[in-house]
Amino acid sequence: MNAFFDKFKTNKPAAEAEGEGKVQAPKVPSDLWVKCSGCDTPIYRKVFEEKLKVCDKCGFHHKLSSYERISLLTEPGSFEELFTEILPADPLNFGEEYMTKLAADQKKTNLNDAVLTGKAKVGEHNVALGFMDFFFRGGSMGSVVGEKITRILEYGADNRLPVIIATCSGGARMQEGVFSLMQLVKTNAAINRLGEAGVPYIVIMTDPTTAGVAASFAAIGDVILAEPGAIIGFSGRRVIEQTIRQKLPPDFQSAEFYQKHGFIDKVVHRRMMKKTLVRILNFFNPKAKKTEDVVAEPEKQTVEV
Amino acid sequence: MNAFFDKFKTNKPAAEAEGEGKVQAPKVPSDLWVKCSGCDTPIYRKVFEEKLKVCDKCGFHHKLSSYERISLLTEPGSFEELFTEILPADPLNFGEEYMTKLAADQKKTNLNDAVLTGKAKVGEHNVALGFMDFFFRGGSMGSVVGEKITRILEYGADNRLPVIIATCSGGARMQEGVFSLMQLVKTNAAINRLGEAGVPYIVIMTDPTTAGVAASFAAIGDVILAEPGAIIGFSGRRVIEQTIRQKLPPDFQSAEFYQKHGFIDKVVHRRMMKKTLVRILNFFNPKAKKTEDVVAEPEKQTVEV
Amino acid sequence: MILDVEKPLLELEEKILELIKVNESGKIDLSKEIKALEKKARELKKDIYSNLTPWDRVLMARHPQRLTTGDYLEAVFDDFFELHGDRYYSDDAALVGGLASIGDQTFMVMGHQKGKDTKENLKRNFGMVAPDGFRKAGRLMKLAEKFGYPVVTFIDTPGAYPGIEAEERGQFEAISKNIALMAGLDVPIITVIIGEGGSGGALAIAAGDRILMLENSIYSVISPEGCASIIWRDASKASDAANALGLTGEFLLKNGLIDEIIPEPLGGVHKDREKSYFAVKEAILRNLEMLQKFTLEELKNYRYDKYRKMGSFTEK
Amino acid sequence: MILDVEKPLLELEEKILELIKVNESGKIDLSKEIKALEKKARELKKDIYSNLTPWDRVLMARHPQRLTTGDYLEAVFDDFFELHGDRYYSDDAALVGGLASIGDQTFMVMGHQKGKDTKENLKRNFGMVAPDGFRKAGRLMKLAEKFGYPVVTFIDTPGAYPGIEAEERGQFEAISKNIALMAGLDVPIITVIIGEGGSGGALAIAAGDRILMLENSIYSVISPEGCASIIWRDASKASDAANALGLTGEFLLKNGLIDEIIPEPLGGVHKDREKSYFAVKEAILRNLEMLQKFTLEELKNYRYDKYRKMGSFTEK
Ligand SMILES: [Zn+2]
Ligand SMILES: [Zn+2]
Repeated sequence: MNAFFDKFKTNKPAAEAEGEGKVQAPKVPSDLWVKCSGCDTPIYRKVFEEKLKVCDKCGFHHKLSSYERISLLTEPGSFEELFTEILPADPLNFGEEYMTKLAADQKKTNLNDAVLTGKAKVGEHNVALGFMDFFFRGGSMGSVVGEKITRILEYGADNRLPVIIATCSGGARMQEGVFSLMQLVKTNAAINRLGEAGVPYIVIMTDPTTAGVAASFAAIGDVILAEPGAIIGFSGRRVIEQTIRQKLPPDFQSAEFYQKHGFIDKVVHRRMMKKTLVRILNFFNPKAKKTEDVVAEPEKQTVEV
Repeated sequence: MNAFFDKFKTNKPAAEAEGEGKVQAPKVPSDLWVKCSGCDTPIYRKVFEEKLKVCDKCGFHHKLSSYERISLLTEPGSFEELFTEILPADPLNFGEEYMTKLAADQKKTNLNDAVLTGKAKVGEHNVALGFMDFFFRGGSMGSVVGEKITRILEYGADNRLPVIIATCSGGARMQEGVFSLMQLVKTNAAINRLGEAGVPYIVIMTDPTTAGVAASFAAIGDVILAEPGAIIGFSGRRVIEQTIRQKLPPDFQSAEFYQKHGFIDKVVHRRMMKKTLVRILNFFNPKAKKTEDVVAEPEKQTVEV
Repeated sequence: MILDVEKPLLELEEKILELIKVNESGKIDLSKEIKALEKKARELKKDIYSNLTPWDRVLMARHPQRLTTGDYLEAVFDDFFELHGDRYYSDDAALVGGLASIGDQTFMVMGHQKGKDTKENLKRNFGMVAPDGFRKAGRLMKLAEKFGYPVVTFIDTPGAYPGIEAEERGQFEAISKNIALMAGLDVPIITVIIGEGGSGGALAIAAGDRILMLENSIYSVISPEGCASIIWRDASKASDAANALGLTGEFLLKNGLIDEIIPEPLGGVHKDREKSYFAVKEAILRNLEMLQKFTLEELKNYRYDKYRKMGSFTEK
Repeated sequence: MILDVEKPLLELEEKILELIKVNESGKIDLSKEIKALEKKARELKKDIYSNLTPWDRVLMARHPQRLTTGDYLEAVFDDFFELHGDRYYSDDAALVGGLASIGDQTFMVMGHQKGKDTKENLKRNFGMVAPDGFRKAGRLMKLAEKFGYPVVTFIDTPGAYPGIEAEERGQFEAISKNIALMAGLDVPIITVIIGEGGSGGALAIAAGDRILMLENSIYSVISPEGCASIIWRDASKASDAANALGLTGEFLLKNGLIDEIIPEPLGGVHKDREKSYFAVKEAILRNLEMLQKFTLEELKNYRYDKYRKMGSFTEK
C-alpha cells in the first residue's frame, strides 16, 4: 500500500481501524499490475495508486471507494463519520439471497450501505460530506442512502456547514421498490431546506451517476462538478439503444457531454478536485480562506478558451 | 360601415366621437372589395368586415386597429380610455421629417402613439387594457408606448384589475435610441409588480410581435394567447436569412411555430378570442363568472388531440 | 383486452345472455334460472376483482380502455383550459396541463397523457415524457403558486422517455428539479395515480401532499418487465416481479407510501365512467379540504415530514 | 486597426522615434527638439482622443485589441471560477460567468464574451448570445440571489444572435425573462458597458442598478449600420447614424440613461491595461458600496424608480 491508501486509515480512530475489520481498508490484491479499464494498458499498481487510479495514457478515472475519496478530498485525520448506525432492511421481502448480497458488500466495502457520511476539513473549511460507493450494490439508493444523505443535508443546515456529496450510483435500489423511489423526494426536500438556510451544496458526479440518484440530489447542486469521463444520465445506454434501435456515440452521457449540454459547471480532473473544492468554498466562506489560496493559486483561470 | 365597425364608436363618449376627429373611426375606403394579404383572394368588403377581417379561404388574420380591437374584445360601451395625454417627443432630434410622420400617423389612427390604454368589461370582468396599433409607426415602442403600458400595468396592480395587452409591434422605436430600449426594463419591472399584487396578466400576440416588444412585455404573460399566423420573434426574417444565407420555411416564427416550441399557451382564432378571454378570466376571478359561461360553454375542451 | 382471471366471468355472462334470448322467445320460462345465474355472476365478479394479483393490476393499469388524464380533466372539472409549452423548447404532448375549476375553486391540473389509439400514442409518445414536458409541468406549478391555486396531478406513464434527445436535454435534471419544486411549492398538491406510476417519470409530477391511487393502478420503482430482466434475466417473468415489487395500492397504503385508495367499479374505471369520475372528484375535494385547513407553514411541514419518514431501515 | 483621426498622431510618433535614433547616434544633439515634439504629440493625443466622434467611439468599442469580459474577470477580481451551462440545453460560450471575489467580497460575474481571434470568435459567436447564454446568465443571477452576492455584468455584444435555432429556442423570451429577473433580483447589480452595447442582446444582462460605461464604449438600440440601412437605405452611412443615435456615454449620461462614465487611458483601454483594470475595479467597488447602504426594500425601490423615469415624452 502506498501513501495514498495509507492516508484514509489515519482518518479512522486507531482502535476502530485495527478493530473488527468493519472500517478497514479494502484489501489490496497482491498483483503488481492492473489493467486500465479505459484502454487496457497494464499499469504498475504502485503508479496506478500514485496517480489516484487515473490512467496516464487515456485519462480514465477508475472508481474509488468512499474511503479512498476521504483520502483524496479531506485533510488527513479530519474526517469524522456520522450516522453510522443505519442498516438496510428488506421491506419487500426479497429474502435470503438479497440479504446475503448486502452482507457480502458490507464486508467488501466496510460500509453499512452505499454511502459514507461525516464531517471533515477541506482546506480550512469545515464541511459535511457524503461519499457514495459503487462497490456496495452498484451504489444503488435505498432507504439507507436516502436517509443518510438527508441527515447529512440536515446536519449541514443545522450547523451551517457546506455539504459536499460525491455521487456514484446506478440508480434507485430495485429491491426496496417505492421506498427507494421516495428517497428522491426526501433528499431533494432536504436540499431545499439547506438552501433556505443559505448553506451551499456542492455535488461531485463520479462514474456512474445515473437514474434515481442523477434525478435527485446529484442534479441540483449549487455548483456541480464531475470527474472526467463519468457516465451521467437518467436512462441507461442499453435502454436507449433498444428504444432508438441504433448505437449511441461513445461520448454520449459523459461528464464532458453534459458540460457541453449545460448541466455541469465544470469537469475537473481528480488530481485537481480538492484544490477546486477549496477555491469554491472560499467564495462561499471568504473568512475561512487563506491568503495563499488566492495569491499562490496556480490554477487561476480566465474564461475557458 | 357594418355593425362590427359601428360598435367601437359607441365605446367612445358621444361628444368625443362626434367631436374633433381625434377619437373617430379610421376612414373606411369606399372600394367594395379588398384583397386578402394571405392568398390574394378578393373579398367583398362587407363580408371581410363581418368575418372580422379574417380570410375565410386561407385564415389570414388581417391587422386590426386599436379601436377595432375594442369592438372585438370588450363589452359595447364599457371601454374608457386612460392616459390619453401622453405625446411622443424627439429626444434624439431626428427632426422635422420624423415629427411629420408622427403627426400623419396620429391623424391616420386617431391615436397619440402606438398604443391605446383604458379599462373595460370583458364578459362580467372588469379589466385594464392596452391595445397596440401597427398603423402607428409599425407599432414601434418608444417612450409613450413604454410609459402607457407601464401605467396600465400599475393601474391594474393598484385597482386589482387583470391586465390584457394585445401586442402588435415591429420593435423598439429607433428614433428614440436608448430611451426606447429602456422601456423594455420599465414595462417588465411593472409586470413584476403586477404579479406581486397577485393580479393576472394576459397577453394576446397579434401580427407582428417582434424585437423589443416580443422581448419584453409580450413574452412573459401569465397566459399568452396569439392570433393564428401572427409573426413573432426577436430577429427579423431578413436578418436571419442574411446570417444563415438561406431561405427560411414559411411557417418560421409563426404563432403556431411558437406554440409548438413552447412559448405560447394557445393560438386562438379571432372569432373565439373574447370567449377565450372570458374563460380564462373566470379562472382568475370565479366570483365574477356567470353560470352559463361554464354550463353553456360550447368550446369546452379536453386536451388537444 | 381481457385478463385471464376475467375469462370465466365473461363466459358466464355470455351464457346468461343466451338464456335471456331463449327466455324472450317465450317458449320456456327461464327467469328464475337466469336470476340465479345473474346472482352467481355478481358473486364471481366480486370474487374475481377482489382477488386480482399484482400482475392483474398491472394489466388493468395498462388496459387500452382505461381512462386517461384527459378524461378526468374533462369530466371531473367544470372547465379546463389547456396551457401549452415549457417556455424553453417545446410543447410535449405526453404531458398535458392547464387551468381548471370546480365551482369557484380554481386548480392547476396536469398529467401524463397516453393516447387512445396508435396515432394519438405516436403524438403522445405513449405517455413517456421528455424533459420539456416535465418543465412545462414545472412552469404550470409555479403559475399555480403565484396565484395560490392548488395543484392536481394525474399519474399515468410507463416511465420517462428514454431517448437520445431526452437525455441530451437533461432528463435527469428535469425530473430532479420538478421534485424539488414540488417539495417546496407554496400551494397544496394532490396526486392521483390513475394508471401506471412508472418510476422517476411518474414521480416527477407525483410528489404531492396527498397521494391517492385508483384501486387498479400501480406505482413502481421499475417496470415488472425491467425488474424480471435484471433479477431472472427473463422479462417474461414480469408477473413474478409484479408480486415482488410491492406496486399495488394495498401494499403502498399499508406501508405509508400513499395516502388513500380510490375504489373502482368492478372491472375497472372504464366499466362505469361516471362513477369513477365522481369518486375521483370526491376524493380530490375531500383531500383538498383537509389540506386547506393548514396554514402555509403547516402545509410545508406536513409535506416535509410526510416524505421525511418514508424509508425502511434499522437503526442500531 | 487605426482610426482615421489617429493617423497624424501615429505619424508624429514615428517621426519622433526616428529623431531619437538620430540623436542616439551622437552626431547631433536633438534632445531639445525631441522634447518639444513630444510635448506636441501629447497635446495632439489629448486633442484627438478628447474629440472623438460617435463613429470613432463605435470603432474604438469594436477595436480588435479592446479588452474583453474575460480580461476584466481575470484582472479585476482576485479569483474567478467559471460556471458553465444553463441547466436546460447548452453552455453558450458567447456568455461567460461565474463566482469571483475581491478580498472577502464574493460576486457573481458574467458578460458577453467576444473572441480574441477568428478561431475563438467562431466558438464565441462574436459575442452574439443564444437563448441558452441568457438563460445561463439568469441561472447565475438566481444563484447570486440565493447567497446574497452582488452581480456584476460586463456588456460587449453586437447584439443577440439572429440564428434559426436561437429563434426556435425563444430568443425573445430569454431576453424578456432576464430583464424581468434583473428588475426583481434581491441583490445589487452593477453593469459595466465595456465595448459594444448592442440593443436587446446587451440589455438582457444590462438592466443593472448602476450602469457604468467605459468612455469609448457604446450603447445603442440598433447598430449604426442597421439604422443607416433603414433610414437612408445605405449601410455605409453608419457614421451619420452613429451621430443620430445618441449612443455615446456622454449623451446617455446627460439624459439619465446611464450613471457614470469610466474614463479610459488616451487611445483606449488596451493602451494601458493596468490603469483600465484599476479604474473599472474602483468604479465597481465604489458603486457597490453605494448600493450596499440600501436596505433590500430601498434597493428595489431605487431600481424601480430608476427605470420608471426613463423615457422622453410630453404630457398635456
Ligand atoms: Zn487507460
Ligand atoms: Zn386569404
